[in-house]
Amino acid sequence: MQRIGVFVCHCGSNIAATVDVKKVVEMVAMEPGVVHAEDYQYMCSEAGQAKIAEAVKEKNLTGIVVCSCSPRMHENTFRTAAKRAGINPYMVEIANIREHCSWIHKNVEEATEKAVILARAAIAKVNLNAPLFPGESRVTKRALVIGGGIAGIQTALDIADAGYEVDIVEKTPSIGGRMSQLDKTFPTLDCSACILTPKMVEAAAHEKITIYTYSEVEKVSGFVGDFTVDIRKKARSVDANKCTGCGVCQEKCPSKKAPSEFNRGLNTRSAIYTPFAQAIPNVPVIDRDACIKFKTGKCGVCEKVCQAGAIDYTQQDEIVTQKYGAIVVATGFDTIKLDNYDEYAYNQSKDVITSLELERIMNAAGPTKGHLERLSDGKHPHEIVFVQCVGSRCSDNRGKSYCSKICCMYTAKHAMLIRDKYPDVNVTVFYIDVRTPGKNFDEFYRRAVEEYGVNYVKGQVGKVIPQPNGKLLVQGSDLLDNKQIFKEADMVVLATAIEPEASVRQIATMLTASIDTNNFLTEAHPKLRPVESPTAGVFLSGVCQGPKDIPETVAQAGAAAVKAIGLLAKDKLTTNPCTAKADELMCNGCSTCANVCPYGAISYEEKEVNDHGIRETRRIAVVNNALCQGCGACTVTCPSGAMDLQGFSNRQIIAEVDAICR
Amino acid sequence: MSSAKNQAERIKEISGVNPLKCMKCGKCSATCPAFNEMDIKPHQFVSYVLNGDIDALANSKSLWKCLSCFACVERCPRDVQPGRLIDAARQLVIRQKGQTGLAPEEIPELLDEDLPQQLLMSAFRRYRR
Amino acid sequence: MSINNEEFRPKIVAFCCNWCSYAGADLAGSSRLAYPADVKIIRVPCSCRVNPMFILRAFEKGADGVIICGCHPGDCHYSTGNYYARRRMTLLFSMLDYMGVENGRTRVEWVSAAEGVKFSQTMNEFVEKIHSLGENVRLGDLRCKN
Amino acid sequence: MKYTYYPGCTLRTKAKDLDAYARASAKALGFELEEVENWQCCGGVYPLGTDEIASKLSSVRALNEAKEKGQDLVTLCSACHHVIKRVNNDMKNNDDIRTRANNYMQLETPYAGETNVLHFLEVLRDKVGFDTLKEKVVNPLTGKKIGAYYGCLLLRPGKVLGFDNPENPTIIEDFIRAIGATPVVYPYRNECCGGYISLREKEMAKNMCDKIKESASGFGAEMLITACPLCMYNLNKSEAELPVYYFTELLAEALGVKEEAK
Amino acid sequence: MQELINRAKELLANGTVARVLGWKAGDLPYNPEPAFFTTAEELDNFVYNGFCGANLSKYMIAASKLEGKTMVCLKPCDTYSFNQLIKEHRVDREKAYIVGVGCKGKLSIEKVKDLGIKGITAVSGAEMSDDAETLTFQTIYGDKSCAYADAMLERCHVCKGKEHMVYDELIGESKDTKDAERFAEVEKIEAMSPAEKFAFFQKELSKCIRCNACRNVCPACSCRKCVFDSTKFDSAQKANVDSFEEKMFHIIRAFHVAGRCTDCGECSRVCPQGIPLHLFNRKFIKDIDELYGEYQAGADTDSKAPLTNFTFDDAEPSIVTKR
Repeated sequence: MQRIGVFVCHCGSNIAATVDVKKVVEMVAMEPGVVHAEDYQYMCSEAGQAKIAEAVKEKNLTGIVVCSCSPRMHENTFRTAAKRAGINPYMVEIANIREHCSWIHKNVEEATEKAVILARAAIAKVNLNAPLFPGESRVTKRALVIGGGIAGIQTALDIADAGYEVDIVEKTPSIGGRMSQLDKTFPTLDCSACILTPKMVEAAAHEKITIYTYSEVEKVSGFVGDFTVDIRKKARSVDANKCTGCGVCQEKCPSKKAPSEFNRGLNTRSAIYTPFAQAIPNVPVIDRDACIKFKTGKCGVCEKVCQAGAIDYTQQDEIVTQKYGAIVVATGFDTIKLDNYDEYAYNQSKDVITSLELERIMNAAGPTKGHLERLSDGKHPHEIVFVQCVGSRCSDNRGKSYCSKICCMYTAKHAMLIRDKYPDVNVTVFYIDVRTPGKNFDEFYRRAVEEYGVNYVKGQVGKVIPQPNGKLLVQGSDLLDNKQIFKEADMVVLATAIEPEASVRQIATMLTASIDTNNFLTEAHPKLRPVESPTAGVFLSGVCQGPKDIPETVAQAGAAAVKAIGLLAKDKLTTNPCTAKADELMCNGCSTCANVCPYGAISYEEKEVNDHGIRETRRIAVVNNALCQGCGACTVTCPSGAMDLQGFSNRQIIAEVDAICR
Repeated sequence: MSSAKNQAERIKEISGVNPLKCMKCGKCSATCPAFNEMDIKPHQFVSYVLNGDIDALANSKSLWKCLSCFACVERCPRDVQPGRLIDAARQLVIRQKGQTGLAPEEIPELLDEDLPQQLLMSAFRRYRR
Repeated sequence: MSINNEEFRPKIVAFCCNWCSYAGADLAGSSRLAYPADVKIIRVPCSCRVNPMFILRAFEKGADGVIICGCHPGDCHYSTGNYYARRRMTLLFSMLDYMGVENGRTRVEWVSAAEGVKFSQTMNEFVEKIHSLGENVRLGDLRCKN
Repeated sequence: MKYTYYPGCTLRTKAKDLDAYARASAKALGFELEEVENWQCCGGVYPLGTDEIASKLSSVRALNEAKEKGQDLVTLCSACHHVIKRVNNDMKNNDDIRTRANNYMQLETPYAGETNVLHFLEVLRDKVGFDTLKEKVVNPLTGKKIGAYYGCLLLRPGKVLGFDNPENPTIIEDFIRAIGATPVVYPYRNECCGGYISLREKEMAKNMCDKIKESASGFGAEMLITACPLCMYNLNKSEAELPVYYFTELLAEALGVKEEAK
Repeated sequence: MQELINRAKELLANGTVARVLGWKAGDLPYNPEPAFFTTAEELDNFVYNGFCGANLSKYMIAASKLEGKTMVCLKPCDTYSFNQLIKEHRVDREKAYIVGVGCKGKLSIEKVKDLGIKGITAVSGAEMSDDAETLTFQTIYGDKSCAYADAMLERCHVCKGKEHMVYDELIGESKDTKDAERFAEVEKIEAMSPAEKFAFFQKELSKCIRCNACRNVCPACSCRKCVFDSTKFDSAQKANVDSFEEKMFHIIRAFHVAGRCTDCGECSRVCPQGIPLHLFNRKFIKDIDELYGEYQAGADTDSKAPLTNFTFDDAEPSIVTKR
């Protein structure tokens, strides 16, 4: 029989306001095995932990139950406290009477009754707990960063600067990401390329960084400290070692009709291409779908003009397998498709564009060489209307329920830049709310209004009506004036919602990292562990976690890097001791358990056993503790129940069931 | 006051609309083809119901101007469906005894020879109980 | 301790995966999304840890409903656990149905760590369902008591 | 192929030709329209109130008759289509309405939205196919620039009607192409004509129709086509010069059966 | 039968096998029982007839541990069980010399008795040499007869076929006795109302005396130690304080053998209370076939079992309510 101490936390009023903690103490004291029960204001405080140590000493406790917040919050705290007090940390169980009880129930009697039952279940479990001892696993001192945008680049640089090897995997032909497509950045109006390209170059030149562009993560196995990843290097059809980046192939390529991804399809590119001038690496790829040679077998112009002999039509995809200790996801975002928003006439008029398309139009390397002009007729516009929240804050299943966060600021930026460069252009912004939390953000927005005379109208646009004369009639609300207004515009710019890059879902599945309904990766804790995934060894950088602007992205990228470095700096990790274990005398050696183990942690040995006097050699399952992650799939599939999970044993769970159903 | 509250509840019930979902973006009013004919604008219906100001709604001429074209329903980003609120307010009025938006004696002078049955039917359904 | 002897207070056991639905329940808690106190959660490392014996044990001990919550298919922390759980539970539930035990008493729901709202909604629905089914007599009484 | 057909009140009176052209065209295209026996008026407007049951029953009767015959239910008038499709949606998805409606109806087997409701245009698109229609055209309306007028009732709410993209529909444009003419896309094609409001607010409706016609003419339309007698009436009240036809009239013409219909 | 005995003697004599696993005559004309034979003399007691229903596969678990090979007589349906045991590493294929014996349907003495034939002193027509059309009985009440098929075990009416899945040699002819639908009984229960279903199973299960005959005979229930005898589940107490085991035994047993059960029907054959236990197993088999694709346990030795396998788009558990 265990000697159990039960400690009931008030958590200030978080628990005590709804749960009668004194009553809980009184009730649990009668439970079998309980030799001590007390309550305290904050069990997690120094003083609270001291109470545990004291009771352990005085009452000779062998097991501890803490009735408090979720074990996901403080299980570790109390395990450490137990260890300090001289008890095996795995002799501690938490009854979650805050998140699962006091916070969701109002009736004190009901909540108290439930708290007692949850405590009883924990006591019943501890009665069957056994001391567990963690093992160790090694850490591969190399990190993988998935995504080569500003988030990925910054994370990689920070990890590499700390002295660890980092690989960046980027699916497009160049690193740079969305930021490379931007013209200027808020709130200081720096040229985006001017601040990004030095970082791209630094990453490319860093001796600790290996960049795989035009590559995708194909398979991930293993676990924290010891991931094995297959990277597919897609065939570039150009030998990167020979190519000098002279660009002649692109000039001479006769197939020039492929839509330019970099310019959002607003103009075209050649079949052999680098996405943009500052691309890294400066090695083109052949788009085999657009290439005449690949389509018809006849052409080969690029091969002929390449002085370096770098063109290789026979190149195949290559799989690189590499081991990593940590993985950082930095997959970024895209703008949503506007097919659900035809009232804004995006699909009907070339002069209705997204903000990201406007970035390209404003950019000197863009489709209009930086001249502000209508894409339909090339004319200079005089009246531009911006529409905010297109697809953001929509709970009707057409768009996204969240605020995309960056639109208010970049629209102010666009409005300001246009008014600055073209004072003859009138700019009207239809907005629902202007959201400018951030240093110098509101000042920036106010400058757009006060110094640049941008006309902000509070109200949403209902419809954009293309006119026979080529203009766009914008029908919107002016809620402050309680009017419906019609504005004739030359261009309409839609602040299109952003969403996580589509490939993130697949990547999350490979990493077994959890993802929310909007496809943003979930944090381990929304406030306290915002750059870690709940999956150990996986970290989050940039918009893959939630909408954010460049400064926030860079900050988070650094934070993710620090977390990864913290992991890589360790030589060994202690492993979870809650692993599966087979009872030698009960095991049939039937191999059923090995069939369901996702880690290949179960093997079979011919082992001599002494089964109540019968000595014989039997085929018996043996679990490798370093590989076992403790899911328990094997325990249920085992017909004899020989396989059990330490820390979540059959008897322990049944004891909890019994305690709850009593 | 309490009866106004009941009426507001009744409107929510008949319409099946939760006005709390509204984020006051004004897209309904931006969309409405009858906007200029209305004294209380589509987006205002939400706050009138929330504030329990049902008398004002009942006396509003907007009730008889809404075309039920469902453009606001289609475009509302929060799925509030203001058109349904307006219709529920109209229901509340015409279900009261003696209330009607269209008297039979009015009708003959409104007719012409091309007028389709459908128009009369619809108008009856809209204006009368 | 019972609140009201007249009223049916179902006993409901929820097995929640530590990585998703247990965290989803935590999120429901910190978001103050209420559901009835009748639901008691048991933390398991994965939905694939739930042995059919646990479920039958719960019913035998007087539970009125048992719900198993795991990660969405494709999102299992251990890659494949929930796929096995899905097959096991499908077959078990089908067997219980075959034996005339009301199939509303058992349920599997995939709830992620981010779905506090879904967790609360699911529990509210489940409790309501159990209320409509009333006390569980069948599983506790598969043999005639003579 | 046989369909149950719900003509509706106006097609028996003011819009007889909309109906006659449709029947003649159906025959030419090889499908049959079997009129619902003793159909009752759909009411013209869909009762939006969650508590209105009685006004939905005539639709349920027609729907149930089609179900019993094992046929899809075809409509032609936009208003009937709107009402019947939405009621069908309620019967399928709204437990409360289904239960209460069935309580009234006392059918042998309760009706639960089993019938598939199709507009005549949907039959052309999804059952006949515009490609097949094109092949059967004997008298292509080559050179005619036609604006499609959709109005509200066919399209909205898009989620329930599932007829076409409510903000940028293409079904009538595709139809126009199939009969050999040239569609003219203009932004007001899904704006309201004024609907029932024209009974009293003549001026308001007229203004709205003026806008529609001006927009269509502006983009080069020589005529408008519609599926709805009320839209037809309202559009005709506008003085802007632009003739309006029922789409079935042009269909019958293209199929060479216009004379038969008369 | 004589051919079998001759061959067994030969194999013993030339040292191919150290023993023979077959059936020997019982104390009544209709109750032969499984037996090991190690000498030619012992083999004089060997019988093989229509009453030799017992599936000998499971005995091979023990025989696999013995010195030398064992000649084992397996009927077509028994070979599925043997394959399944190979797959689960419970028997050693190398230790078995499998003689696939012919089968024309096995008989149920309960069925015979149900036909009103009692006080039996001798049986003819149950030998495997004839056509297995008619059975004749000498009884203390005079001679009686019945159609062979009328006295067959339920499992033979839904026979899986004449083919042996694994063998070293074949002796004797088989007959296809299938004349009923395998899942007809399951479907009948599925069609009942919940109350009827419950009443049906409550009635049947109430007969159970927990004698463990079903468990002991089942070739899939081959665990060294059954969970119901284990201290690891708190399910072992035999005292009345814990009635868990009694109530849930059959559900758990069926679940444990789901995907592994070959539907050999031994459980129902041996149940002294006549509980149709195969109805549990067959329900799982039917569900597996419908939900995850047709699967016959023991048809091979390397396929993935349905419960240790999955597809990304398997049915959700809620399908149970929808079906």
